Amino acid sequence: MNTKTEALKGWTREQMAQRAALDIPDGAYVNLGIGIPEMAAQFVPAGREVIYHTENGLLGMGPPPAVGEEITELINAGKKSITAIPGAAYFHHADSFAMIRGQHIDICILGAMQVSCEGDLANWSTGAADAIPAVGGAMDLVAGVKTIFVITQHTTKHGDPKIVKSCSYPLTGKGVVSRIFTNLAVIDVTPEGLVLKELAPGISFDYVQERTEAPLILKGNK
Amino acid sequence: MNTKTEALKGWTREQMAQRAALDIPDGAYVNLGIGIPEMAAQFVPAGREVIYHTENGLLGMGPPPAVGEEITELINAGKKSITAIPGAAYFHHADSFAMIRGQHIDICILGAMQVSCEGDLANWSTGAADAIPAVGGAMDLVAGVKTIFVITQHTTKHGDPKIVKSCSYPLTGKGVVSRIFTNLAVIDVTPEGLVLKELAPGISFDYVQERTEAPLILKGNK
Amino acid sequence: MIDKRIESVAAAVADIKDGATIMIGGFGEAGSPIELIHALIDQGAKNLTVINNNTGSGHVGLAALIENEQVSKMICSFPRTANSTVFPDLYRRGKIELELVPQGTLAERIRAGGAGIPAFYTPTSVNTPLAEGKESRIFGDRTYVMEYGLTADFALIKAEQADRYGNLIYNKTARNFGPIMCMAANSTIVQAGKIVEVGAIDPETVITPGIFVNRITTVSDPALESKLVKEGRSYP
Amino acid sequence: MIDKRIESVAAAVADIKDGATIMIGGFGEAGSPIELIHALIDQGAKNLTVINNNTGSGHVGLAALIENEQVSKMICSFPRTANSTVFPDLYRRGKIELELVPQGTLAERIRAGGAGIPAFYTPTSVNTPLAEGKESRIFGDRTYVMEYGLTADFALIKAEQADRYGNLIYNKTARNFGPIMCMAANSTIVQAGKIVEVGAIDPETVITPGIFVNRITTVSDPALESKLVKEGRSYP
Repeated sequence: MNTKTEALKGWTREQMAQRAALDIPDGAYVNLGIGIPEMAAQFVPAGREVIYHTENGLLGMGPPPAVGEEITELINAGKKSITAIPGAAYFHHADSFAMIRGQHIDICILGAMQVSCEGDLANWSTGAADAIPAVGGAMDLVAGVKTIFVITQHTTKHGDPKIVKSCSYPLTGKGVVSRIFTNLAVIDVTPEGLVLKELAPGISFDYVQERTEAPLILKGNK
Repeated sequence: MNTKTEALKGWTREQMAQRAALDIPDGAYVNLGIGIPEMAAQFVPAGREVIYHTENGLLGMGPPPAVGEEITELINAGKKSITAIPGAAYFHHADSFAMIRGQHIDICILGAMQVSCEGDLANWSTGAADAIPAVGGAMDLVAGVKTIFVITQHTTKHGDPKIVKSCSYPLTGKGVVSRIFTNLAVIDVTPEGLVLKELAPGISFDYVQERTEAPLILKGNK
Repeated sequence: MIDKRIESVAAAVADIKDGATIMIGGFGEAGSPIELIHALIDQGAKNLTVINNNTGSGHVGLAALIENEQVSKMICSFPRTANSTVFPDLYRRGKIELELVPQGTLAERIRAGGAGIPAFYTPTSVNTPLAEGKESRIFGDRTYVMEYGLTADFALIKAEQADRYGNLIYNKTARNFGPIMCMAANSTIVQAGKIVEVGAIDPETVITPGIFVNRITTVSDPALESKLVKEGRSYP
Repeated sequence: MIDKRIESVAAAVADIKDGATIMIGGFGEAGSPIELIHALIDQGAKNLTVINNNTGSGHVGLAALIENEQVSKMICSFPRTANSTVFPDLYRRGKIELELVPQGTLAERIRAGGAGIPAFYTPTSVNTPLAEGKESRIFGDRTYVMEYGLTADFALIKAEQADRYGNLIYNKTARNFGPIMCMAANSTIVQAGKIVEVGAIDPETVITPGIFVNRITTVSDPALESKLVKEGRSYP
């Protein structure tokens, strides 16, 4: 459909993370997925205090440690070295997922392979016959966290839409996503459909709609 | 049926507790009910190390504190002041009953209103219309602990048998009791029926049988 | 900034409405948030459903809340204890409803509620009157009953120490229902003996992570229920 | 006298039989009981069902146990990670079975197993392929799937400190599955960095009470999986 270089249009990865970070309110308990989502932590506006949860058993995850100061047994869900802030708490896996399933975490930001216009999310498996299925905590997070944000490039490497009418990949959860941050736009999933909330600089509504399988509603136009 | 003074025949309360304590093996995790059962802790033979569980959140319950050294927030399931031994652990109620329900406690010794020849236990309610029903942890204990012992006077204050063919009081659990210690005898609940294992000094088999509604099997006689 | 501190027990319970479901921590006197309960008596909310293991002692704390006719239903495992006369009197007069739940089932239902588990199966109470009317099911060679998770609008909890994030540690067997009630309530209100600086509680020893706590107020010298009962005190 | 200390990792795993179900603690490298796993490789039990969040890295620890063809089935949430090639290879060749379980469901199933809960309902995986073939049920306005408790014959766990009663504390995020696996296994075998005197661990800070632990052995300087993988090491 389109060329690979198109993915570079609009916001960069950092800018996508930064844009998403604007929507994390002061005092929120937040779980960030691997990849672009975890970059959001760096961009939370000054004056907001946010507590990060990592599902392998820590509330109060801090930034990565300085090189040489890594502690092997202090890692995040992506198995990377992290730190713990003052006021942190460690707990076991059942308690950690009680926080998730019990709707105690306010926001989770995840990556996506596909998001549907009804907020269905596919981000764990292509369903390919020879794939090794691996789900981790993704299904628990989308089933339990109060608000699910997705950060994703607007299209695949091959230019195919990732925001679709109906996911062709196996679902992670049905009707779970409330907001999508892409390199091109910020889109809300609403009962009326996908509402375009914001465009990246220099990107037009039509440009986004052409690269989106599901219809977009222009804000203020519905 | 019989007179109240008969209850004094055979073993005293202390001796009943002492006899039961003989059957607590070294290394056992034990939960003791209120009343005569809790007295068993004093009589565990020397050389055995036993860990006491109290369902309100302590493993490693020690003896009562000296007068004046009570700590208001260190109590047992009977809401009496206790101590904690070195090597004790505190935990919350759900974890405490996970120990019970998950069959981690080896022995629980309880009082009884009635025990049937099939090991049914009634010890929480007379079922009287005006009674305030109160169950506490009794049903959890009998459903979860590996071995349930009962310590009870052989008959009621009015001389009625407490070891019966079938409990007339509401059950705490069905088929849960494995051994009964009374003032008159030690009786095992077996698939064949109640087996008389031991008599209190000066008490005859016939004397016990007369005061037991269910038939007793004489050890070695079946 | 996250700061869950509230200036007084009165302010902490101010928005509890008539008809609310309230979990109250404590097993007997240990862990009973007596100042928060008394603040709730002053506040006056009625028609409450209260979840606690017991029904209080004497005429203070939970017993006083019941005596003040603010509680229409108790969910508990053991409604009578030494010095507990208030609940039995009202119950016999048909003035208060009782849902009797085995203690371990009560604890597990609260934990389930907090953990997003709507129902689970337990062997406790099978073949007893307390299993009547409940769904039962065989797994393996054993019968179990289905029990539902319990949640609440509010939890009133007593802790030993807290920080402004809401991290809590408890004192000995006063821990009892606190950690699971904090999980299961929509708004968890804590009276802590002491509020310490963030970072003062070792992350390895936090018992209730702050995410489960909404409001903290300091009660540095809490009343002892047993002492008040012994002195024949009543509240208000 | 209660003394759960065992002289060596080899002695601690000696009685694990072919066909056993084994829970192995750890999330990635953190909390992985690598010396106990290597002892199990030396011991040679086959046809094992292993429950772990992952499938190990490189050719040491859990990956080496799998590579040695001692594992016939994995129950896990995430069988592929960086440097994880052993399991994918065997799986593609049909040499090992996989039961894929969402991570939180895995944790809750283990806790349920340890807590005597045979089954529970969870919203996780509803409307996904992982709910296929599972019983579902509506509570309130939401659909849930029924999941079963998990138990095991053995658990292999890494702890920071232990005492002879089996009380444990862990190190940071190495805690992960340890406490719940200790609850759910018939025999829990622990490698502890240090065995301390009874009483040295504050009763308020014990994470796993000794009742859940059967054997403790000291491994004072455990190997680091990531270091071994980086060096290209393999076991045996």
